[in-house]
Amino acid sequence: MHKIKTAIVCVLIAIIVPACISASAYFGKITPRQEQILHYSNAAEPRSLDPHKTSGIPEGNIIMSLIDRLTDYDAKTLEPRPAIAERWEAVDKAKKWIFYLRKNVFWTNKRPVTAHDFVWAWQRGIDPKTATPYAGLLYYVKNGEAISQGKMAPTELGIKAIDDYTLEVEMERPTAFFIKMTPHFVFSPLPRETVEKYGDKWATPENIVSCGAFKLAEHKPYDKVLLVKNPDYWDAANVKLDKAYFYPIDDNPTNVNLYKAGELDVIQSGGIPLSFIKTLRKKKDYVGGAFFTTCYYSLNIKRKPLDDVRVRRALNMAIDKASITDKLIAKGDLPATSLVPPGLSGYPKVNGDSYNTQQAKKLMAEAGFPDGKGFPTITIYFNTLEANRQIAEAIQRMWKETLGISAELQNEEWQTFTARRERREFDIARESWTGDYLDPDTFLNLFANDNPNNHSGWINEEYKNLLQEANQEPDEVKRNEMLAKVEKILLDEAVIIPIYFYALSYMQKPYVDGWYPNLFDIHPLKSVSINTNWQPEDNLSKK
Amino acid sequence: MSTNIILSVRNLQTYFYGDGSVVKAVDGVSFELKKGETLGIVGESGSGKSVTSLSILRLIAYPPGKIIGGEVVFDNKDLMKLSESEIRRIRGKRIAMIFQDPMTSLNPFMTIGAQLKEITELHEGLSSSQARKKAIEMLELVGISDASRRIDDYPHQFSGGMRQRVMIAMALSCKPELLIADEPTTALDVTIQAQILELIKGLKEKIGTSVILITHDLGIVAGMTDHIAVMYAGKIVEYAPTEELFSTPHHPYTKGLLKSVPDPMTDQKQLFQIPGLPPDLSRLPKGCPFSPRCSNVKAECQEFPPIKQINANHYSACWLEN
Amino acid sequence: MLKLIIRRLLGMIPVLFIIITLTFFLIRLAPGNPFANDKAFPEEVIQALNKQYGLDKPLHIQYFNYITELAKGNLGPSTRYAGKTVNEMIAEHLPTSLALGLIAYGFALILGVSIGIISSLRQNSSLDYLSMAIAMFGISIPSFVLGPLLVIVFSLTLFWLPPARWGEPKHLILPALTLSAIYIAYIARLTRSGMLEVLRADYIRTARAKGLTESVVVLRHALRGGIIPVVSFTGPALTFLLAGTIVVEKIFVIPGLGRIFIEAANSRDYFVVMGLTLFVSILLVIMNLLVDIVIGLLDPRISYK
Amino acid sequence: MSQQVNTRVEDTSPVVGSSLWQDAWQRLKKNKLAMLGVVILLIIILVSTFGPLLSSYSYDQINLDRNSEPPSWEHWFGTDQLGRDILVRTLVGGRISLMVGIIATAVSFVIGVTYGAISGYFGGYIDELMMRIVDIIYSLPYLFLVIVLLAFFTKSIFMLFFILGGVSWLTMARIVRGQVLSIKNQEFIEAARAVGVETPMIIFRHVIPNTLGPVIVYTTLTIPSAMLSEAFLSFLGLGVQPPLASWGTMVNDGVEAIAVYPWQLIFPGLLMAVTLFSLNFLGDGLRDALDPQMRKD
Repeated sequence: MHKIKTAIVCVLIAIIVPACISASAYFGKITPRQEQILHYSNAAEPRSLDPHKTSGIPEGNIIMSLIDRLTDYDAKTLEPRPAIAERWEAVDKAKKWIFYLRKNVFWTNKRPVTAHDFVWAWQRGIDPKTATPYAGLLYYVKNGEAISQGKMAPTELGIKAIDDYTLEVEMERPTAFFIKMTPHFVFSPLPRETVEKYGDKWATPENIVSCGAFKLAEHKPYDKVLLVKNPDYWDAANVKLDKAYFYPIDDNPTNVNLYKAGELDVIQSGGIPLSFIKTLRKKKDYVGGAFFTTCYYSLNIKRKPLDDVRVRRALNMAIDKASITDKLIAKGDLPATSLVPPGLSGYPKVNGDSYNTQQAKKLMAEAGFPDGKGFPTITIYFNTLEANRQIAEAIQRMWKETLGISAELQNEEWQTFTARRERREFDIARESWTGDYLDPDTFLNLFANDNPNNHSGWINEEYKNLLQEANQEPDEVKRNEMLAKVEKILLDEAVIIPIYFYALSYMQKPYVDGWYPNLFDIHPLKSVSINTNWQPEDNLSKK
Repeated sequence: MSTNIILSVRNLQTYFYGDGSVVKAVDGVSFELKKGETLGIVGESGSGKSVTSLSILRLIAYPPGKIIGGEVVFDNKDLMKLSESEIRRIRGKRIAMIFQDPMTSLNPFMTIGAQLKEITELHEGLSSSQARKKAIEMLELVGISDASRRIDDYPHQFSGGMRQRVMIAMALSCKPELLIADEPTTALDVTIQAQILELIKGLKEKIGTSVILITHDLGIVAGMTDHIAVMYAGKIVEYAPTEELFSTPHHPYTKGLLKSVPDPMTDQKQLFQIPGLPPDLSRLPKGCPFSPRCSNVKAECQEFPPIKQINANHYSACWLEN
Repeated sequence: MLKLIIRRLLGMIPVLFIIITLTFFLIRLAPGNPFANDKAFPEEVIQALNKQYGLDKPLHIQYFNYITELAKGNLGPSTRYAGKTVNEMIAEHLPTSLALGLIAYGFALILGVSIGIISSLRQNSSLDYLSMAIAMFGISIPSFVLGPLLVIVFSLTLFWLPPARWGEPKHLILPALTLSAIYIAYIARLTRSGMLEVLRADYIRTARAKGLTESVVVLRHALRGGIIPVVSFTGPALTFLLAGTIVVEKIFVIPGLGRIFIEAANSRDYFVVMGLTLFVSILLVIMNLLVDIVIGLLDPRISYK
Repeated sequence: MSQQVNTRVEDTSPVVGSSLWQDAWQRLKKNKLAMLGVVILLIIILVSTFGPLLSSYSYDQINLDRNSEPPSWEHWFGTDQLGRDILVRTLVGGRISLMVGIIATAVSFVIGVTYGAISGYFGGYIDELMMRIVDIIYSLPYLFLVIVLLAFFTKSIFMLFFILGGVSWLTMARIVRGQVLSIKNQEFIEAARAVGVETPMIIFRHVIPNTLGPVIVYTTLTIPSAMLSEAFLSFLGLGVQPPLASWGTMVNDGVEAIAVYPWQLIFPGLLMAVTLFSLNFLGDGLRDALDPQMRKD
């Protein structure tokens, strides 16, 4: 027995000692690499490197480095910057867009990239046979939705090559914000001959023909993707990295371990375990910032008592969101009272109900449930994730204390949960939404009634019409005002309970340059470099 | 010590420990064995006769058993004081054993040949092929027909009697000076029993080995042994030349044993049985351990009886002799 | 022996058929679909995808088609990874799982049997208690705790080994250790009890009486019988080592079949789940067969007629 | 002395079964480690039953201002990420884990032993069929089995036991079958058959008791795996629902924070480990007590 005790004590010591993370300014190894090589933790194994076969961020990170689009994201602001398109112009109140292409862009098979490559690629993207997950973004192009539904041929898409280097895109309706979408990978050009030759297998290291800053050198599923610099890239002179490794790591503690050991240079946002945040936030290589995601609870307004707007508002007002974001998650997220996250230039702040226990109780009493009496037990459903559970537990407790109602919590495996959400078999379901382009529309169109991502059962014609009207408004200031009104309708109806706006949260070695926090956590590799001479500040000051 | 004494056991004590109690399985056993002679050790099960034989070669598993005292002098050496490797050189080579149950005493996972070979390879330094030849020879010697073919069989392909023959062949492979046969026939049919005993007797002559024959069956030892030691509760209670023991037993226990051997000449209505059961060795009564079952108990029996010499070769441990 | 193998392999066909059928319908009964996504795809896209993979047909037709393809050795496409087939995926990831599983099993066998033997030879000594306590520890501590613990100690404190990833020999050690811990424990216990039983046997006493050294007695005479329970355990253990490595593969980011399976299950990648289930079932049958053969070789009393 | 002889004779007259158990109990009582295990288990059961009543905290009392605090006088085991008292949560979690471990194991014990004994005893085609059924269930993807069951039936504690026990009996059945195969032709079984004992009686009175050694060892291994499976099942939405927790789920959650808030793993983990060790000692003791070969002469 004594020996067992000793053994247990030894194990305890082994656990506790390293647990006291050292008080240094940085986390783990900070000696810079001596090569221009980046090691990045990329969350998941890419489902495909074909821009029309995937919808995920991990895939996007790689595809965007492989294939240049008309425009590219600005590494800091995400504004569209000229890429294959040297310049562009909106015609006819943004009903039409003309892109003027560079003449020095080549595929890796030496063929020049022309406007025809875009025409063919976009037609392929909208073709129902291709079944592009992000086809929705192409719906803004003329006839997009109809083609997708099989009512028209893909050649009817509103895109045509005026000549080899001039591309004309006609929109379904005037769409001033279309240019903000164009850096998205679904708008990539494609090498027709290669895609037709290899079919499903064209985007493999052996077959792929690309035109971006990097080439695909190696792809070992579930292990790594290796990109190497493309020497024939039109802007090769400004590309500093020689190689970039993308590792599909879905285990957050492993991310942190590998980062600490110096095997990763950057962890993607969301790749740090919640429990580490408090400690890591104090480090200089921790990066925070705004992120373009809102977490909210969808309320099933077809179910009693959630059909009563007073109940919905009371539930919202009884949640102390600030204490959830500041004390529980504590990674810099902001308590939310609206759907659209802050950070969009020009879009005014729209205020929904805020934390107010008195008002919440009053509304509840008005709805016929004073102090929660007679209120049925409602269930909060969420997909299994510790953070989701902890937040739900906190909210459960707040409702109990403020409103005197009892909510049950039910976590479910992700597929079961999404199926339930789709069938609207819930009282309350946890959701989050990340915008696809830098515009309020990417959030607001969620609740335009035909969107499959609206699970609340709320249908409002006025909302839909106003949104469409606003989207056709070419004047940015006016349009933003109109959109704010649209959002206010949603918030007044309390269709959702906004919980918080996500914050970026990642680790980045101090010697990685050109990697900036931004709303999408998208980082064009062409601006990234390794500062091989980097030294900690105190070393520098001693010199 | 006269030179023709091959083995001399003096005051051997082997105890078993467990559950907070001590079982004195062998408690002060002494005897001598002359070269070329056969000694029978007789007693009920649990009397300590097997433990005695295992103790001689220090084959008592520790824990729970432990030899705590005494000497076993073999070839002028006290076996108890030898190192592990020294005693190993004696085991199998100079002192060999045959065990009670041939069904379980052979390794079921190895061929007969392998088991026979390893002993001569070890002790005689034979090569594999020499050892095989020797093994076939030995199998033939113990009367196994077609030995050169059967040598590659596994024990389960042999009958019980055949297996005991194999055991004997194995034991005698190195021509040991002493053979300890621990109830070699108990597990066998009566007809086979006789064959095996004859075999041992014959080979003993041939090889010139001395034998300790352990049995609970007095009937067996009669024709085989020169001397007999009767054991009870871990002690030798009577020691005598075989014929003398049969003709004039002294200890009441020996008398009981003799009476319980069925005699086909007399027409017994009922077989005699010594009353009661063998004692629990961890809770021995004070004094003579046989006293609870003895028909002649006296006051002195509360004390432990000393060993009394009756004549030159006959000893008995009973108050009746005093 | 050959007859036995053929009979057993033939006998597994109906069993596999039932497994395929049950699994097929079981998977389809589960809520969700292969094209469910965080951001729901447009309805048209889902329909197009269903058509592309033949999932728009009635279930019994799909089942029939699946069986037909299966008979040709085609395990079907992956719905998650566009352009990948299940055959390709198994071929890609099996070597990794095999390497990890076999090394882990090697660890388990060597360490487990050694600990078990030592423990049995020193029964009820403090060494015995300590080894068995460690073995119990191995059984009680789940791999998702042991893995991170080993990483903290060996990677982040002592800096001896990398904390994760795959490819070089140094990457093997921690995951193999994590994976084998529970099997070391099982095997140590099985060996100990098997050896204790055998060491009590009369034939071991015979071997000692022959003057054999203790090591010969233990290794030549006792081990063969004592290890039989360990061998019986090998079949299921090896199969689970190959297929049941999900946690370890996740912690150490290893591109093995376990991660493929869990990913496929989570994304309802029907054909991949089917293919892997089938693959593991076959593996299980073959392993059990191998085990029976090995036991037959070890124990001459068992005959297959 | 003659008195002793009499008592011995009487000893053998009552039902064989009860004297087997009485004997076993006598031997078990002498096994110090096993008795230590029993005492520790009793203490853990008592403390997790009544301990939470004595605490000034409740298991679901959230205090976000004091989250993830290390052990202190106020919170002996520290607090979790919602600022709840880990001591109380560990004790309450113990009730669930113990119940899960014991009931699930009992289910697997009853089904597995019966099934395995029947299969092994009858042998031949029945055995073949029954073992193939085990193979099939073994091969089905467990994850989907649970997901489908959850989709079609209401979630309940019975469901949890059903699913946990429903899987662990497979290995048990195999082990028992193997044992039965090796003992069913032994003399005492043949003797029982010869005197006309009915088959179910033979199986339950004579066959099963002689397989108990390995069964008990496996049982002590089933309990930890049931406790951990429960954590896996709560991942799927079965098992304990928040704010309740079990040792399994606490350990599961604690692992992530192992390097930062080790107490969130260590205390529930340690309590679980101590329980498992005690169960193991008890199991080993029971096996030794029941194993006829271990009996001292």
